[in-house]
Amino acid sequence: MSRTVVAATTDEAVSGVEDGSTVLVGGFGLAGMPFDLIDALIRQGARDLTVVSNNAGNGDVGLAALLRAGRVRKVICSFPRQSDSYVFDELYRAGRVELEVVPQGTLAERMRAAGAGIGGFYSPVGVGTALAEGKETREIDGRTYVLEQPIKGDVALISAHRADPLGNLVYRKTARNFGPVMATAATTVVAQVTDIVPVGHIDPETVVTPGIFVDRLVRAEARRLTVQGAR
Amino acid sequence: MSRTVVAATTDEAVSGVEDGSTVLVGGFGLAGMPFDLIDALIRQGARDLTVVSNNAGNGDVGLAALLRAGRVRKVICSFPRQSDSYVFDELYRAGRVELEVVPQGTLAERMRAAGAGIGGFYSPVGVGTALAEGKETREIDGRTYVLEQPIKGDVALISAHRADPLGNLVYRKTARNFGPVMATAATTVVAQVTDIVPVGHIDPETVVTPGIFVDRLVRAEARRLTVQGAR
Amino acid sequence: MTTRVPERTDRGPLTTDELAARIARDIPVGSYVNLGIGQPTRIAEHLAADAGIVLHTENGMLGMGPAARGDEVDPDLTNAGKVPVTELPGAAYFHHADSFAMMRGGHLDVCVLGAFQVSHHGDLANWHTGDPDAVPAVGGAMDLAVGARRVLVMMKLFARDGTPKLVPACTYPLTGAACVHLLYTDHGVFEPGRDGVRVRETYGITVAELRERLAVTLVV
Amino acid sequence: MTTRVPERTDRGPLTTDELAARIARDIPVGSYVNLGIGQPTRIAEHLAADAGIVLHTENGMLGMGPAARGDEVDPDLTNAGKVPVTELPGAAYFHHADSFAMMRGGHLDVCVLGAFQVSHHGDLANWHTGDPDAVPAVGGAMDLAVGARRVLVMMKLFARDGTPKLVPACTYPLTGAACVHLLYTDHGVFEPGRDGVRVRETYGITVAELRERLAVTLVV
Repeated sequence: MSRTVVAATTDEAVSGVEDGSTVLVGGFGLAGMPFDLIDALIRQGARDLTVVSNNAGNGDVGLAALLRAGRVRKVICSFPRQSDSYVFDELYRAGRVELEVVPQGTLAERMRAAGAGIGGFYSPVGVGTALAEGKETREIDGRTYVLEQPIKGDVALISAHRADPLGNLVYRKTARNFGPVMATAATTVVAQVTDIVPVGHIDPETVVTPGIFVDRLVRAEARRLTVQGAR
Repeated sequence: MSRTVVAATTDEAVSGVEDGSTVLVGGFGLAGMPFDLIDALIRQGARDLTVVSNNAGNGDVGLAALLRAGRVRKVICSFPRQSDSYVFDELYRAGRVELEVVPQGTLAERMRAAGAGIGGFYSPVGVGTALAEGKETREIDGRTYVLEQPIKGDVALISAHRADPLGNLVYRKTARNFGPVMATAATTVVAQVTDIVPVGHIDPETVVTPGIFVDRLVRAEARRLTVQGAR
Repeated sequence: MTTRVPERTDRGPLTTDELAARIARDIPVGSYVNLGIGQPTRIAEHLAADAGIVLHTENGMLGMGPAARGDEVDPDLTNAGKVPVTELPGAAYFHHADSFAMMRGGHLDVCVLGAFQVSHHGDLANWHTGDPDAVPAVGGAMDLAVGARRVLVMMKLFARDGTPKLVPACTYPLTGAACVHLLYTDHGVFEPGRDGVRVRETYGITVAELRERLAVTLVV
Repeated sequence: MTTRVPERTDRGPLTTDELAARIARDIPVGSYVNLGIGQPTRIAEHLAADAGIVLHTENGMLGMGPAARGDEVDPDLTNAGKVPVTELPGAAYFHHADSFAMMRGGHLDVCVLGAFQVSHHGDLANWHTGDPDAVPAVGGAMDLAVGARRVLVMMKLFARDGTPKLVPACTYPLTGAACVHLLYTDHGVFEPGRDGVRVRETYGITVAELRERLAVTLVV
């Protein structure tokens, strides 16, 4: 998409998100979670959101804070239940949020399909389980596959390590997780990064997300949260 | 797959290729072409091969030499015709080699599907053209897609820039092209590299092909061929 | 019937360079663009340096620079036509599956392709003459025709023997159906559509003359 | 009927650590391995340093090292259980689509998963108790169950209330059908199959006693 905009504030970076949007939220637990963009989204006020993310919030921060603020109608994720997912658990048990559980790799691949112009794909994962119920199956070379559909976002909120002003991104260790996939799969992609370096300062061989995928970029201090406990 | 073997010679690296194998050959024109592995494959002697590659050989080297040696029964590629594809052109016009033309991105995606355990996928590319004839089509959200099948290799021959002994690979510029995809899509993956550095000398953030995909590794001097002419 | 289509009859048809410059003018600032092999490559020379236009080459690169000269030539760095090129600051490399996912997924703003024929509905034929003796070769043409958000075609309006290349229906095998948004030719700029071909402007020829020479319905 | 199954009745059932060590012994040199969250994680402590076994974590890494301690803790580097870990020389990072392509595509040699139940055909149930009040959560379990070339299960043979977890048919929702190659438990090692469950070895219990306590056909 056209030129990446470097936003001055996180509020500017998330402006215009509409009620009812599908929002892809990066991160695996706390690693790679775009905390500042989520906080800005809470201030921005969009409601009735469908959130696609691996988890459904940890503790009181990030996605959990968005859930607590009552902005989320539905969560599509692979692993909502965690030792510290009490905000989601309470809303879910009270029937105040819908849940679609998707196998983790299928979640990633469905977003990749959206970003890659693939209309659907046959996956062997989940065949014969409750998560394939109602889905079309097909025998290919003696193996059974289930037809999976793309998941496309209106907005993606991701966190990366470093960017240049063209929107080229590099990540750090396992915080890379869903960021590169989500960056391909949403109409508007917003990335928070700890550092914006001049054009030419990122080795072209090491770019993970090329700037073509990134619409808005904003600098935000890294939060050094300690991650503990089982997923 | 299990541990990567560092072969002493290119002959050792390509040993055991059976007649009738499907061989994925990296490279786009000359960039990323595994010249030394192909030369070794010619010496090794396997016949009746199906070769999957973007092109069908340039000049008299690499894939063109394999074709001239009469070892190839069928070529699956996107762009056989080039200013210097005379070896293939002659064989094709004489009816001595079969050709399956596949759109370039479909070729890459079909190999990715094989490597990613996807049984098939719906692509919008080629719909309504001769290259989709005989293929199943499907309407998804008002758009027509064609069902594409994975392409799996028995062997992949690729060229990379640098490796460590675990088989982690990095590439150089546009010579990266098909290497990373083919490395995921064959039973036995053989990589020639200009340099093998000690474990720990490749930054884990920059690895393009992780060692899990590479079965055999061999060092070969870079050939500085000058590329000229239209594709 | 009066027409407000600009008819530049004070001059001849556009030269290839003029046509390349004409197309360059229509590419929005900040676009991500793929220029097909052959003539469209020359559009790059006419893009303003400060327009922030980023060139994609389907063999795995964004931020492609001009053709390499002398010592710059590196066999590991070529464009889709396999011509050695250079790298601009802010470039990125990626593999073929990622490159074509980018194309198929609608992330490129514009591609410009050459053509054998374009139909008045915007069908494109540019990969195969249909000659049974020819070696068919498609490359990335079908991926671009389907994937780019705007597909522009750059071609001469008439073949050397004078037959039109803008036709009611392609006689050559198709690359993509109804995929061409705008057709730029030496004799004029055309917009294919369901109700006929809208003429945007002409060079060295009038709309009336075009109506005589083309077998398609022209809308003004 | 005589049996040549090793019956270790001179000792009690295996402790969790002994079980982890037992599984570690069966993992071939040079394997690429994913150890599921929970008990399977402990197998890592029993892998020989010179065995060249490379650990995969599905959140995007090969070459995972032991748990991080003190200053080593980095919130950007965790395992699939979100516990901070370390990086070994020769590691590689990749994104989620690539990580699960690797799993689904059959590139991992071995995965070891925990389980609620395993059926005698090798069906696996480890993601959901079926309790309508429970929040369902699957993570990467289904991907691993289908994708790894060998799926090993590590679990206690009996639940706390004494009911067997090796069953004729899973009563909990399935993770994968006929996907378990070998089942390692505190009381023995079992190989599920079409004709029944082959007993490989027992600990603190005889095959005869197992036949009394389990409702599956045991083959020796």
